[in-house]
Amino acid sequence: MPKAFEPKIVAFFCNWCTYLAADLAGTSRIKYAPNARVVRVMCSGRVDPQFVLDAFAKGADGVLIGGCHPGDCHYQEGNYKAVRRFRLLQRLLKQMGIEEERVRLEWISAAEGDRVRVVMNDMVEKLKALGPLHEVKEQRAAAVEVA
Amino acid sequence: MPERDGTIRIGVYACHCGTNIAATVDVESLAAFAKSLPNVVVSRKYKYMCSDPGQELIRRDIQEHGLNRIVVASCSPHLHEHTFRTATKVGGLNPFYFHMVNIREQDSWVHANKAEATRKAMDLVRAAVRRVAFHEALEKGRVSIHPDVLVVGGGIAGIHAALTLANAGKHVYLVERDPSIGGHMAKFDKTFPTLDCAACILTPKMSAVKNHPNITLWTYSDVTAIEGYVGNFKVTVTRRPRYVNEDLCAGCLECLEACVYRQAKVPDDFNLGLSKRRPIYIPFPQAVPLVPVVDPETCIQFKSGKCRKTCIEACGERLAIDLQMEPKQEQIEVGTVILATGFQTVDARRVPYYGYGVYPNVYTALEVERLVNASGPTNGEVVLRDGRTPKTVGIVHCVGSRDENTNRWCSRVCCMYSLKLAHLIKEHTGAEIFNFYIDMRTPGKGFEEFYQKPLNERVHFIRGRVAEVTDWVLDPSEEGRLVIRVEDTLAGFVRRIPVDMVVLSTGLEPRADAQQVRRLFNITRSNEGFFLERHPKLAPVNTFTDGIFLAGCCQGPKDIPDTVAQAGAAAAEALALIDAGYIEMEPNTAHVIEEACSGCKTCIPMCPYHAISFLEEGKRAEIKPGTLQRLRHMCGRLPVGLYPAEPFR
Amino acid sequence: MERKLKFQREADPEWARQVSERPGCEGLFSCLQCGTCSGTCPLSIYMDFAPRRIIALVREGFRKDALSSQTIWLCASCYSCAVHCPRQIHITDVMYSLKREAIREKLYPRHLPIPVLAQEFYKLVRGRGRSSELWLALRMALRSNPLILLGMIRTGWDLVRTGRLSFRRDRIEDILTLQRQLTPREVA
Amino acid sequence: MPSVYGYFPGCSLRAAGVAYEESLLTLFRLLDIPLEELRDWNCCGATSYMSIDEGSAFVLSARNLALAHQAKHHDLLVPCSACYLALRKTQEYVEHYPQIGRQVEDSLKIAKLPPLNSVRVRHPLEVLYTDVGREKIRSKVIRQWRGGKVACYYGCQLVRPYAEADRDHDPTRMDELMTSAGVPTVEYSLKTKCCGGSLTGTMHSVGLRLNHILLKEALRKGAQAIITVCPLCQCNLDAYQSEIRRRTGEAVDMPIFFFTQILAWALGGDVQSLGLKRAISGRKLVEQWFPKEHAGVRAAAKGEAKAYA
Repeated sequence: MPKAFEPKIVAFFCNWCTYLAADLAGTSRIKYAPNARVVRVMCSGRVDPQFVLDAFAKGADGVLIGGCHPGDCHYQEGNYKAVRRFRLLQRLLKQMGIEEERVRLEWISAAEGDRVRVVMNDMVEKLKALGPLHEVKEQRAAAVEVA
Repeated sequence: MPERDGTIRIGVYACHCGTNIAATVDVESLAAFAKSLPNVVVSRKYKYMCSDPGQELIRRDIQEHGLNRIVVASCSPHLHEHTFRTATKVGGLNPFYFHMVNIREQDSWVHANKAEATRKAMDLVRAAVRRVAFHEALEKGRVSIHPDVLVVGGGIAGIHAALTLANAGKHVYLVERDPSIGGHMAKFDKTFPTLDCAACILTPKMSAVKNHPNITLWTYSDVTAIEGYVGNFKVTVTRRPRYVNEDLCAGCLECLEACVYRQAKVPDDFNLGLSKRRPIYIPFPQAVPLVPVVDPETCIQFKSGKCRKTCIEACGERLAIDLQMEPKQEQIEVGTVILATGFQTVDARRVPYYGYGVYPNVYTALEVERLVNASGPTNGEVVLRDGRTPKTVGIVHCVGSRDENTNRWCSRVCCMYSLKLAHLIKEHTGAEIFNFYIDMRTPGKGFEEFYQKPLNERVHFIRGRVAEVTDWVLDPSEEGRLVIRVEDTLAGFVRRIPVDMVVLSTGLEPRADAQQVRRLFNITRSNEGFFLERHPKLAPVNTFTDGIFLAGCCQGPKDIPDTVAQAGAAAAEALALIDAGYIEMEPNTAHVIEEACSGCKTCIPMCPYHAISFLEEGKRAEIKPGTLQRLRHMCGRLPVGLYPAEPFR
Repeated sequence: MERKLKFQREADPEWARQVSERPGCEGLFSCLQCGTCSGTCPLSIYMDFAPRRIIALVREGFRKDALSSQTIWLCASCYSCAVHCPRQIHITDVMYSLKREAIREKLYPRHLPIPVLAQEFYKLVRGRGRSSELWLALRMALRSNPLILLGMIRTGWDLVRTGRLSFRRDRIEDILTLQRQLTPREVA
Repeated sequence: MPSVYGYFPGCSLRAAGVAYEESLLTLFRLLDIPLEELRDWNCCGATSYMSIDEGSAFVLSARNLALAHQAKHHDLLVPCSACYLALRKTQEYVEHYPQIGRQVEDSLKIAKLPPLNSVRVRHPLEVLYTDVGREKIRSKVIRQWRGGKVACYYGCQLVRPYAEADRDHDPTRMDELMTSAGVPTVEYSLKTKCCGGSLTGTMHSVGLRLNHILLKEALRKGAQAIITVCPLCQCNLDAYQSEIRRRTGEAVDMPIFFFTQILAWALGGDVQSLGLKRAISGRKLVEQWFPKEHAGVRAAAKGEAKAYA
């Protein structure tokens, strides 16, 4: 490989917990890997599986979804919906030949700035070990298109 | 709206934020890059976009260049989204034609590599430019604010907030779980640093609450349900039976004397078990309301049904005692809520090597507050459980504070109350007093001056965290006493100091049921478990749920002056809403595209707020009018016709 | 008269950083200097620097003072400091780390029998896979201070008399493999 | 409760702590719990090895753990507190620090040993308290205690950071087991204070002083004997009393028992099989409390110890 592989991550952070945690990481000047691009959503429950598949189709190597801890959802039960959908999504991805580890759901509360660092760095590590998605994708192009 | 010919004309503004952003993100290149993006007409960089000249740039460009979309790359939208929406509006555009890119908190501050951080900023700006083209003009809805206020918790915070609001002519429901209002402050003898008598300053306020025509006081009660949203909360309060009718009782307290228990036998909670009470009791003499409570756990009538019921006899024809009383539910409507649910002190048993609960002469500071209190169990005499007056007293700071094994935070008040207790114990007993501290924290008006008092009274101050309080004897002088073992870090050796009494200055922590309260009111807790304010500096009494405000120690440890100040601030925030009469709601809620809705009903059970109904007429879904304000998200299951409005499409 | 003045050039902050990155030594810099460790330590009263001061020396980078102290060798590994520390610093492991460095750098106090015992124990276990108290005591005494043996005669006899001190030197069967496994290594 | 426990005696139980092994084996026979000694076990490294070379100190412990895993033991009984701590600490460090884990794994490969697995390191105190239980012990007690009050001394390493045997600041399990066996205990606030370990050998007067304090306080609290769970504590407290008497002029002479000796006796073990004759101090009380005529219900001969191996 000419240059070290840097995975691209699309992150969906809920407005009330994980996005605030990422802000807190900033105000605390906690350093972490710069691989993710964060999309703010109002609730992890808003993350349609289609968004995740779309991200993969358009070149992401991993997708991170961050929401409030169970019981802490600003909208009462959005994160429960997220987790149900997430499980199905993982199964679907597996069938498509995309490793489960490429999509990750994390509960990060507004107070857990350091957790953002831990999760981001860990995910980058794991994705580096997995390698780029598009190599897999080329083989399974048909499957992605079906989705 | 200057949308000249339907084309999208975007202005991009990259902020240096001094060096906060510019040190890590190459703002010059970012602005140049933005200029190259489709539809971007103007791209600028500026030192501080949030400043007046920065906002003025946006306004002028809208007018001079006919911009119809604005993107600002600066800090977190949680900080300045509102600022720039306003600037967009001032420039003559719908404020929702604006989008914000966070290149500070989530970029320049968290990355070290300038090239990487700049690339990230470019990606984010490119995405924002693409996205903002899709933005639609939205109008904010308005909700009216019900003028009544619910205050939860009747400590000094709740009392002060309730009185402030009531004096402004608003009706307040004050709900307190204990039989009397007063909270922790009612237990104190003197308050630092002025040594005012706590009762003298608190009891007039307690009576004022009771007598205020605008305050409905419900003690011995809990908020058990709340629904609705800012301006329109529906609250259920459950009033536990105290078995004495508040309306009929005159507070003569003859029933207490008449109780068949000649001797008081039940440990008294208010005095932390240092005295006893009868099954029918008042928590303390200045209780408000001055109405007794019957404790069914210990009352003979409840236990065996065979009491002579001398209390009812003594009450006579007033008939205030009603042992058949049932819990009662009250339904109220309020527009705003102030939470003032307070704190609890750390259970000193969690630091087992200090011997609380093992050695009878180890006390918590709150217990000693009761001992020095003239209306306390010993009438203000500091005596040990065996009746002796202590000749040597050790006061141990930071018990259950600043300790990873218990609570990490500094509880803020312990240094000061320890100094106060040192002074009071000295005054009451003349004992030799040792204070053991890690750091002495006296940052407050008159606090450092107060520190001089015990110093000049020859109280010993030993810098070192106590390693153990124990009864083992190494020297004959220690026989029969408690020994404090500590490194005197300033003198540089380990010391063993025998004392007669140990006072543990226990820290403040969230109440055990803080999590249930958090869920009930749908607010957030910070890491340590206190309720989280919306912004630590700029919105210290707001929560992330509109219309719910915080006051006092439920938000974090604080002393009485700060608590009262915060209670006043919370009341002012509530008043601001009430007097405006309405609140503008963010328009990012769902709406139904009528022509696309097939009437499949999938969305109806998905909504946790039951905000969607089915219109038989027209066979389509409808967002119920009035519920839309809580429905601020789309749950992701998006049937064809249900459509989330911007900006969170 | 001893002159007590420290120049900043005597401090080695890089060393302090290295120590704080060794396994078990994390958290050094979060120390509050509260003195709980010294207070709870059963041996601090015999030490030249109480444990709290060792932490202070380490994080200010006074390497020689820390490594040549008696303190680190008096630590009996009772872990009382570690379970009491309000910052959960594993002070015992810091002591171990300093002991190893002191041995490597030959900075340990020569008159103390404790480092001698440690080294003899190390050799014995490497050589035989098991320890035997009698041989260990003899070798330690011969290498440090033979007079120690005099004080041990009574106790030694009591132990022999009750069958608790054996002259046999135990050895494991597979000692050769164990020796290959035990090539010296420092994890830090 | 596993059907059989692996058994790691450690060097001390074959030397100064031999009475511990004798009484432990008797006790476990009385409870019908089979023990299987680890084949060719090695020294745990104790505190000294760690002072010289950390990496190979972990290897020493890891070899024992791997042997236990190889012998298919789920639970490894480790009676010596120092061994217990060394093994538990190794498990924690291998788990927490990948670089240590890798080194340990490499060294195990050299010996063709399996990688570390989740062998549970158990101290007899924990096994007796949680696996056997106080109820069962109480039901099996057949001898009534005729001695005086005792002080339960837990020492340091059994209850410190990596331990699961009891609470760290205020352990009570030994006291509870003694109560179940009908033995009265006293409140002993020094129960987790260090005995000085090997300092009795190296810094003689310091070590003696620590032990003197422990003995004196037990006496002051009205105890006539101290009960221990560790061979080193027992040896320190037991073997140096004559010297403490000589140096201080105080008449301390109290027996120091292993908790297994007391429990095995209460359950009817043969006095000959409890290693009681190995006591150095307080022999008068030992003979008074455990008279010779207390032959065992079923004698467990000394030689049988090896039969488990």
